[in-house]
Amino acid sequence: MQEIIGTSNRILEIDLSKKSFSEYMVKSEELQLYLGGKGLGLKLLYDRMKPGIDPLGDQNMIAIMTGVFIGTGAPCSGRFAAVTKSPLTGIMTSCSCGGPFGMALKTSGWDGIILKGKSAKPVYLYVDSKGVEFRDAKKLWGLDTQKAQEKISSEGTGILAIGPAGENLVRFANVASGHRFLGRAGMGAVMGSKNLKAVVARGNEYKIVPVDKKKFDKTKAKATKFINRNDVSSGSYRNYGTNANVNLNNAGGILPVRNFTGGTHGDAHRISGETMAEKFKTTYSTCKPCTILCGHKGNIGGKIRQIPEYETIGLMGSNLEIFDPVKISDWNEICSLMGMDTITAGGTLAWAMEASEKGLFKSNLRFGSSEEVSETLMDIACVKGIGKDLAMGSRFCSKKFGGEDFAIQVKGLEMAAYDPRGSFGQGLSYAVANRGACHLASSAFALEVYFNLINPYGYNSKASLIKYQEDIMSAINSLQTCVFTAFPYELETPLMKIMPKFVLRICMNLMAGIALRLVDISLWPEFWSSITGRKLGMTAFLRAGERVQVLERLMNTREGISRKDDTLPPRLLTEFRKCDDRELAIPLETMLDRYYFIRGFDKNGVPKKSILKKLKIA
Amino acid sequence: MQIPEYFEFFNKTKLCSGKMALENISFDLKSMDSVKPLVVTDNRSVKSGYVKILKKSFYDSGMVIGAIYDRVNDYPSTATVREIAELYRIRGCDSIISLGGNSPAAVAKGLNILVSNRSDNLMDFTDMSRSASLRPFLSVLTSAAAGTETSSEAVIDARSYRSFDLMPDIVYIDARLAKKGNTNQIVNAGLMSLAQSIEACNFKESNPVNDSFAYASISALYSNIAAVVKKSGASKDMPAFINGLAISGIVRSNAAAGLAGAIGLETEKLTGFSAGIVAGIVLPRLLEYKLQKVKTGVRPELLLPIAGIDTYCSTDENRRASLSVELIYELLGKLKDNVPDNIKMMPIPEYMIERIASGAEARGGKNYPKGTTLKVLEMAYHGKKSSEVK
Amino acid sequence: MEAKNFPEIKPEGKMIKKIYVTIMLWIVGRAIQAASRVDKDVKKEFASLRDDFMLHMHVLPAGPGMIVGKDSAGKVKYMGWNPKGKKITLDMQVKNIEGAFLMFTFQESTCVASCHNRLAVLGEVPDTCTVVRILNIVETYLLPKVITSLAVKRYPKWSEMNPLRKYLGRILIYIRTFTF
Amino acid sequence: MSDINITLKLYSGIEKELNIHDYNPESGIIVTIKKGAFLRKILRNAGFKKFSNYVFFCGGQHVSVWKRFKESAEVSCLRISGGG
Repeated sequence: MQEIIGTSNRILEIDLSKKSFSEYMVKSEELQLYLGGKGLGLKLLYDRMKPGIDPLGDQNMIAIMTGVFIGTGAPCSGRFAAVTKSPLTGIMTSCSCGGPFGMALKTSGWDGIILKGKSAKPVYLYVDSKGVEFRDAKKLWGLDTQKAQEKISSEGTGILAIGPAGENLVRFANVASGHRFLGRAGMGAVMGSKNLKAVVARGNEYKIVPVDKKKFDKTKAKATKFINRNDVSSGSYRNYGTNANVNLNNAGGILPVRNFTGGTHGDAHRISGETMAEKFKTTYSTCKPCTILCGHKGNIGGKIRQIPEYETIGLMGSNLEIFDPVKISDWNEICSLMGMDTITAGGTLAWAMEASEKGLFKSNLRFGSSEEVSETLMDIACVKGIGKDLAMGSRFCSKKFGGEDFAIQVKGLEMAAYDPRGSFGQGLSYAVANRGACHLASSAFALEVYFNLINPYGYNSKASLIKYQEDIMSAINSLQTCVFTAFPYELETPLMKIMPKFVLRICMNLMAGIALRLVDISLWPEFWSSITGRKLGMTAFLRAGERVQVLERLMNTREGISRKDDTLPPRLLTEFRKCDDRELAIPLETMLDRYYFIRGFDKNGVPKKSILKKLKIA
Repeated sequence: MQIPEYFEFFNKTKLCSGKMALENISFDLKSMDSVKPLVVTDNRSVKSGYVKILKKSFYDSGMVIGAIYDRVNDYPSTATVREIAELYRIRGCDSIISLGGNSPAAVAKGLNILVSNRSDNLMDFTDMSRSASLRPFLSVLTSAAAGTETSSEAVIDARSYRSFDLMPDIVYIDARLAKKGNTNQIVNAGLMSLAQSIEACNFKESNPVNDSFAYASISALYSNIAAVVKKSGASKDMPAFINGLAISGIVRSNAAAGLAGAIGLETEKLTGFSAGIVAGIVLPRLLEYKLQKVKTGVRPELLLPIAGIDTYCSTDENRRASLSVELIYELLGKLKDNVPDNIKMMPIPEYMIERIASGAEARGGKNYPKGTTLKVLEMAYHGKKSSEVK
Repeated sequence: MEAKNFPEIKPEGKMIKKIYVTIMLWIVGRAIQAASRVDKDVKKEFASLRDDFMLHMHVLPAGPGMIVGKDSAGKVKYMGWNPKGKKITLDMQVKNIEGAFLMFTFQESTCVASCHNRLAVLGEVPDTCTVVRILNIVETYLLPKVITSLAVKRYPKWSEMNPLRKYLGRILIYIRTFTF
Repeated sequence: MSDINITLKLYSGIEKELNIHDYNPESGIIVTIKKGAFLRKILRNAGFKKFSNYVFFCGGQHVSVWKRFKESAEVSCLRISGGG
């Protein structure tokens, strides 16, 4: 088997209209500046796409990038990224997925694919080291994600497929690879609009070997040690998956209940990871390769299924006041078969329920009742009945039927399952996150509520915290490894180990900007440089993350995003929950001003010339 | 002066504007046999101290304010209305005062419907003919006014409730409540109302009374908006400006929906950019386009409120209409810090234009030939004048 | 929503203004009575009024007030503040204490006040005009020219030609006003 | 000298570590202790050996082991997790 030393740097540009493809060699400085993965994908689209195009038109493109880590056997490196313009939000979206497709694409000798144009009739692509074959997808069209994958599983080792939802242009349709998904903001709808049902990659043609093997092995050993030592990664995640958060959020008062009108619920433990682990006898079912092992599957109602992730539980469980794990996993199954994002689906359902209770929207959906939920989900996937409207997401619905005050979305993307009224930093994070109310842009709640390193109800040093986290998350997504590695890689470093907690707390509350710079994040850059053979320091690594973040913001501002969009739903800003005894309102404006300032944006939230120059963007 | 063979004009709103205007509230309430008002307002008015001033004006009036509900947020929703209705009943109030901009006024109107009909479901009254006669409703305008307060329409949760009964009985405009406001908001409100008024007096079915109201509001808005924005609300110009807004509200409830306004509202709905600014950009192009199509598309009298009597008289009969259009362009030039030259600069993605056009056509395009909306919108999008594109 | 978050607002007093207006009204009342004895114009004006004339000038809703009227003998008298049991023929109401304060601190003259719609009158308009005229004369007597010129529409001619009458009258009126 | 009842809710398998077999997540375990006791004392009574790997919440707020309890309350004890 041939070897690829480091990265192949070959990007496959596929034009579906002309049924042709070409090869693009990534320039070395592009790789150096944008690291690969999400960052490189954004850069490539930034060069190719002009602003103001229709997300579902043929001018929109999808970039699927494998990144540097995958295939080398680095811990938790089985992930790849995809970037496109979202039909749900009308701005850029970037997703990360742990399915087998990434590995297959990488080992077919490609670092990424860019999909352009629009096929006349349904097709699916076969990718190998030589290039692409356009195959007729008549036999696949209409099949759900899993069946479609089974049908063509013999043709390659990694598959990317959309379900009926994607074909019907449901605005929050997602793309499946194995049982993992390119989740949010309608990647699947874009593929569907291109009449592209699936992409198969042959894989197993190349072997990826790092440039500096010795250094790589050293780093890998260290990383593995950290991961196995850390409470978060080797404790809760490994035993209970991400659902371990249910109890934690319930105790901390940031669990969404009844469309974000409550922060805690007595029955929450019934849908928690612990309960499920006991009830369903869970075993691992994760991305490959993975060291953390947060994904689980279990025996639910006699069938072996994926255990729903926390966001699914939060949005389709407690947020709809439903505390039956079996029901939730049924809906999770429907969503994953039809190919829909569970977070947006849950948020939209919650809106529909409240709107129906208030009489704004005609349906039989009610909080706490599981009737018609499955049917509604199917309607959404098939875009019929009330599904016609709900398939457009809660922003569209609230504009059409009223009830914008309880449509819990930012920039059109429904909010993840952490209530910012218990964690103000998360409020800022949601408001400024590039793709909408997203919890993966920066997770302030972890430091505020779980680790209690920053006062959740203050606004001191929140802006710098969010900036740092956004930068590092973008950087990690550009290396393409798992964001959960952040906990072990940062918290298990000697400095953090020996530092007493109260000292950390004081530092974080008073001067987070400086304190965070002292955190040792050398593992990621070391991996990257050992694989590619280029130099990369911690500062350069963070700077790269910032570059990606600002580039995405720049692309969004070209679509009309500005301060007016960096806000939170009225409910979160004006209403209080029973558990907020102090009735503090989120000081969003204050934090925004500060954030824009340290980001180098102007008052209106648009990146200044100076910062673009400094970061070598355009 | 043209008079259509049939027309109606209705206005029940009394304007009470000037020094110590607020002090009259208690007297007027008494004369309407009401003793316990409920004040509906938002957080902004509390912050800028308007609520305190209103409270002071009730001192020594022997009148108890039932409650001051100050949690109305920028989006008027049925839930809020229902909540206030409950409060209203608990306190046994018998009249409503709205203090602030569009949102409190809309909520107050909704509240008025609910409490007057002893109902709990606002949806039943989308057809207002079912509603019983309403309670006294006073509206106090501040620098956050949008001009919709005096109109006969209330938009709550994306539903529009339309009836002349919804117009406030009395509107108070007090210099003390006309402090420095949010500039963008002022520009937005000003341009929107200006567009509404100008279009209102350019329709065939427009009637002389409404015209005279429209002229009043146009002159008040046109002559003051620039100054108000520059000084962002010096106490001299602001009351006049707010008067202009208030009158335009009355005008728009007596006229058909204008196209520029409709385009603005549709844009706001689809993209979230403020309606007024878009309407402002569209307005002159629309008028110019009308002029090109029909010589009498824009009436020459329009120049009178805009430019004043001297210019009006010294201008040739045939140039008056076109001059007034130029003057509107000029105004936009004056406001260029807040109003971009074209819609593209805002920026709004190009693929939205057609959606906006189709939406706006349905809203307020019935007075125009088909396709006008799209043409005008494209001009506005690329910032071209109608005279440039042939 | 808890109702307790939105408390009722009970009206509070504006004591100082009230007291000030009360005093002014008392003085004016007494002064009218005095002037009606001293000044011939005022005499004439009152003569033109009906016999049971009774003026009640007060601030709404429950503010201070004064009553001036003709008694059975046709003499003009200041009759305190309480309208109880008196037959009011002319009821001049100032809509609110603020308005009254403006008037009696001479920031607004009577005419301006009435055009700003601060006064409501129950009774005959001619009487009201008479009363306003009387008030003007009285103010001319009571106050130095500087202030009076603010308070009245146009400063009476006769005071220039005949200072003797003015100053004599002023002294007499002051004496009569503040002695019982 | 009055006693108060602190309800301890144990999650993420802590009950197994304390080998409480018939643990009921609805009710939790109740520790009766005298007024003004530190959380660490309460936990020691409940059988905790060390506290460093756990987080404790009371009324939606993070509480340290040095918090004094004046009246009856409910404390949730969890292992830390990262988010999803």
